[in-house]
Amino acid sequence: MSKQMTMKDAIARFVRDGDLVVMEGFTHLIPFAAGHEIIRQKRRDLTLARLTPDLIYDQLIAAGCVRKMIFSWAGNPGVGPLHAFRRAVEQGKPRPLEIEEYTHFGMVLRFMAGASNLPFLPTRNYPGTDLTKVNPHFKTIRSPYGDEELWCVPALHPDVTIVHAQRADADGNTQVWGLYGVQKEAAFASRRVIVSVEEIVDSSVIRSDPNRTLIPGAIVSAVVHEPFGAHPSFVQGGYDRDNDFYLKWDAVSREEAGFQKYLDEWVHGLPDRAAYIKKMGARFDELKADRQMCEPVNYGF
Amino acid sequence: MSKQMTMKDAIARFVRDGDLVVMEGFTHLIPFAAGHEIIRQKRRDLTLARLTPDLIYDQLIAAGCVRKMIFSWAGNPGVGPLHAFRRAVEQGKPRPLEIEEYTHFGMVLRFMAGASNLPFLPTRNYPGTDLTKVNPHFKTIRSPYGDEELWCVPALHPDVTIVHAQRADADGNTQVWGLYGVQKEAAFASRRVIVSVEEIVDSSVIRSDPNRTLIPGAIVSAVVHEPFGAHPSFVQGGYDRDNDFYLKWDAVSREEAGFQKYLDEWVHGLPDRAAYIKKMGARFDELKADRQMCEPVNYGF
Amino acid sequence: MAEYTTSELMVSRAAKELKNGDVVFVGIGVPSLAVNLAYRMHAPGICMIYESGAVGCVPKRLPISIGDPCLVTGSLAVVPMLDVFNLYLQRGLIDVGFLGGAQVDRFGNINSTVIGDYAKPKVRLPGSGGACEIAALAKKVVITIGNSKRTLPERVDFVTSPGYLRGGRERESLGLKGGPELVITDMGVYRFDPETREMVLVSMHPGVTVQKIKENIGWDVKVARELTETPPPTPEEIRIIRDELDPQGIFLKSKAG
Amino acid sequence: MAEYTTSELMVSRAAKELKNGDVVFVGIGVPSLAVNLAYRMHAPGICMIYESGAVGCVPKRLPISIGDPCLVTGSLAVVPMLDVFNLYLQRGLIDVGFLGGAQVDRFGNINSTVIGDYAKPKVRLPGSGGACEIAALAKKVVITIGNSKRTLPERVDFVTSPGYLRGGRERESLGLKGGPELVITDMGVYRFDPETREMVLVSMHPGVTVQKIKENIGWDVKVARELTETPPPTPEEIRIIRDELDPQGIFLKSKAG
Repeated sequence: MSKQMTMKDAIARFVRDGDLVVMEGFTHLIPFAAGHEIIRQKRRDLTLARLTPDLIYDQLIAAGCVRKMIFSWAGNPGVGPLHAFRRAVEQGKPRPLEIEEYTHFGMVLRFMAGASNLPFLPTRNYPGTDLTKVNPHFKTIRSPYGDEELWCVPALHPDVTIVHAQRADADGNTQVWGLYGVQKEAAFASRRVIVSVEEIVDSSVIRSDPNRTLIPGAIVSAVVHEPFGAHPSFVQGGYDRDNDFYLKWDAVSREEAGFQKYLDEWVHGLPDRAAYIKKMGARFDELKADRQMCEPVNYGF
Repeated sequence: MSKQMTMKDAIARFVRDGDLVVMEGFTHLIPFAAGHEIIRQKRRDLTLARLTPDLIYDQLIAAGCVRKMIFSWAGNPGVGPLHAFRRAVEQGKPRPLEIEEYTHFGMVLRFMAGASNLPFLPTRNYPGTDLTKVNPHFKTIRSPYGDEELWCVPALHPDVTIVHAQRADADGNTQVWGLYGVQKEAAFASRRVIVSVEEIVDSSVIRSDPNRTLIPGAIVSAVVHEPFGAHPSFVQGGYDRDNDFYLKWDAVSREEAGFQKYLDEWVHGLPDRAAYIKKMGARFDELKADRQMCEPVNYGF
Repeated sequence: MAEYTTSELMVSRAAKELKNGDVVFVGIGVPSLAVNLAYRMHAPGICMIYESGAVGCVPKRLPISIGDPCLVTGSLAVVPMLDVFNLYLQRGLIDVGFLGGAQVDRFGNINSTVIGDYAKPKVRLPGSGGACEIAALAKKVVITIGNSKRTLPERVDFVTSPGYLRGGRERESLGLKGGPELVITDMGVYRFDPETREMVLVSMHPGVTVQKIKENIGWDVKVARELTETPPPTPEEIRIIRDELDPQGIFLKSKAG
Repeated sequence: MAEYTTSELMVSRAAKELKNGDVVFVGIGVPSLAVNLAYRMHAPGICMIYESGAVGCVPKRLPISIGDPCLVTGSLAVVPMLDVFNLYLQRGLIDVGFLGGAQVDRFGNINSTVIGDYAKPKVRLPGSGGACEIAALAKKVVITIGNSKRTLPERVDFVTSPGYLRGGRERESLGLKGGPELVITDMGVYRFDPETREMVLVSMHPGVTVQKIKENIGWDVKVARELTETPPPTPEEIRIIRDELDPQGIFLKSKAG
């Protein structure tokens, strides 16, 4: 049955104060529309997990939604630091931020362990790094084959995972192409899953190419039709990454006041993504992707 | 650079007596042409690993190529037993066959552990089964988080893995759609990889849909252009599974003599797959797949 | 009332175990027919998963193997087997798994590995395939098997797929959830006692007697206080099975009448 | 001889470390420029992998993030990050990994986590990202960093990515292979002593003196017996860098002359 609803309803129903929330998408398909709605609905005491907090989590920190962050790389890619994150960690402003730090590999394994209902997964990574000294969640085990010692990371079980994708049907069968990141693992690890998409399609479109389905409807709680829902991140085949936005963000967010001004104007000041698109105006035409279609394949027998 | 060569050359160069050989493909894309060439080149003392030995390994056993088999389900799907396998295990005819037995999940994890260069992988499977009593390679480990006990299987590292696919470029960048089985994990776990394909395509075709690439050229030793190389198995979008062949195989292979007669006529009696196709004649027209193309997607930005 | 075969009755009974929306791990033969019957009758929202990696299948013909191309064409998703076992089965997404075997014992343990000694087998069977993990990790398991002293011994020669092991709390004590819920044979239907975890006869197919059951099972089987008769397949069910699901009678060879 | 910037020299020098056919884990900035320069000069068979999952990339523009869409379009493969780390990096497929950081010490350990105490940082840096696993699991690592007492201290404040730790055999004793091979700064090039695993100055850029190096490094650095001058970029290399790789000068802002 259809799980389609508005972003407002999806966040209201499935994201709660104090939740462990994951909004994934590695550079690609970052669910900014969902993040803004969480800010508008004033969720509090969230623990956020993500490989790269990126601007989306920096905005949630500045908006006062976040108690703790679990991450592996906290920067503005190719540009500089995340200023709200640094203010919170270095000066405890506006409030202290608890952090739990891994590496990309470690975060991916935490999601995969959670998705597989395993307590942990092992890796050959981590000998010699100081990370294992400051994060007690890293533990070692001895292999029962030979006796090598391996480092382990524990499973991560989000209360809710939110991902953005190119298309899904109303039941939540979701297809992605381009960078996969860890969306699949994060979704399967999670108790609830919200998917926002550029396009809601008939199931026949999904069924025409079943190998492209990344997340099955069976684990999806809500499907939201949210065009341009990833901006300033990008959607392969949809719109380009807004690199100017990321470059200019450094100045916008450097001072607490400027950061709040942005949130007032672009988040609190707008009712939803539709209004955001309207306000962005012609910018989205410039970002629109060129056409470079793949060779179709035959699924017949 | 191009790695394209004939099946004869690929087997001669990369499959050696005593090797641990994997020919994967779960029902789909079973590399029968490669199996027949290994029989023709009279490889001996092979250890064969595969989830479902299927007819391909039963033929290698009857041909005297095999010393040991590592597997999880040894039958003719939907039809009955593998007769050469049963003769070897029950009566030691033509020679005894050493076996090492897992379950599908266990075999998949063995390949994934090998592909990930880990000594083992854990699972919640196996409490209570007698398999762990007859196979000493199953070992337990205590989770460093809480203290649940989990069963583990050891990494599998084939000397050579052989897979069949729809298409690859001459460098070995290989694309598959339809059932994936464990080809990717088996290939990455292996020291050498032979890929046979229905079609050699220009790299531009591969590059038009990079998410479809299952095996990268970086790990491929040889690429063989082998149309109908999977028959009597099937190729999604190419040709149907030859279910009649599988049904009739039961009678063909029930007696040692009949089995040898088949090998003489269809393997030893033929120089290569081209001759096999010629001999099959009109049958391949009947098996040819209908056209059911997927919706193409846009990779532009 | 329409004539029907015992197999058709078993298919019809197994189909009744499936609820709309269930995620079902499907095997070949009776399980496949039962799931497809439920899909056409009362459970259009059922999600069929095959261990080959096909999810949400809508097979246009009866698959004779669990990896048939007809399971892929038009399916909702095709995933690597690593995902089938890690992300679907071990993750706990599978509501119902169907299993068969050469032997099922008093506590629902299944043998599909060997008859006789493992090292010197009388009969070497195919082995587990995905059966062991389905028995261990699915939320509930439905078993179909013939009813005879050979197929239903007190103790299986080899535990390929764990049921309740030696009964009582042993399965739970090893950290396993779920377990077999129902055994459907060609003579009757069995459930498991919530305390002893022993198979209990709960219904008999039309024309079968308790005596006949007792003569065809390897231990002194307990009989439920309210023993019912297994409802026969409806004419509509028979029509779907014969005309739509198995028109060539590949799995249900002996037609009635 | 053509004018060039120090950054252009670093890019040119780093490119020379890449052989045709190498599988290279690429980062943003100098590494990305170096790999793309090698690809256009002497290593057309190079395979670029980005931790975002793009393999065999042919970027039509300079990516400003490691997840830029131009890395996907026309690439040979796009894979889940789980595969990038398990099947490519941990599996041992990566020949060369490029790393930078805020600090690199005497034994090639890299800090990109914090300046000062971890619990009360003076400066909080982005953290490891994929750097720790690249340093631990790639066959060889090439480091680029500025040459100053601040960036090259005797001991990093925090070991984000392991080099040779405290030198000698410590890295091997922990089961790690590979390790840093080369450090390229804005003043010179360093290698690691095979015994002590300590950074040794092996070449200086044109115009740089040993004294200047010693004034801009956090310990009494050893100098190789045959100290050479770093070869400057050729006019062709400079042309490619300026006209093809970074036309807007995003990473190499200060043009020479």
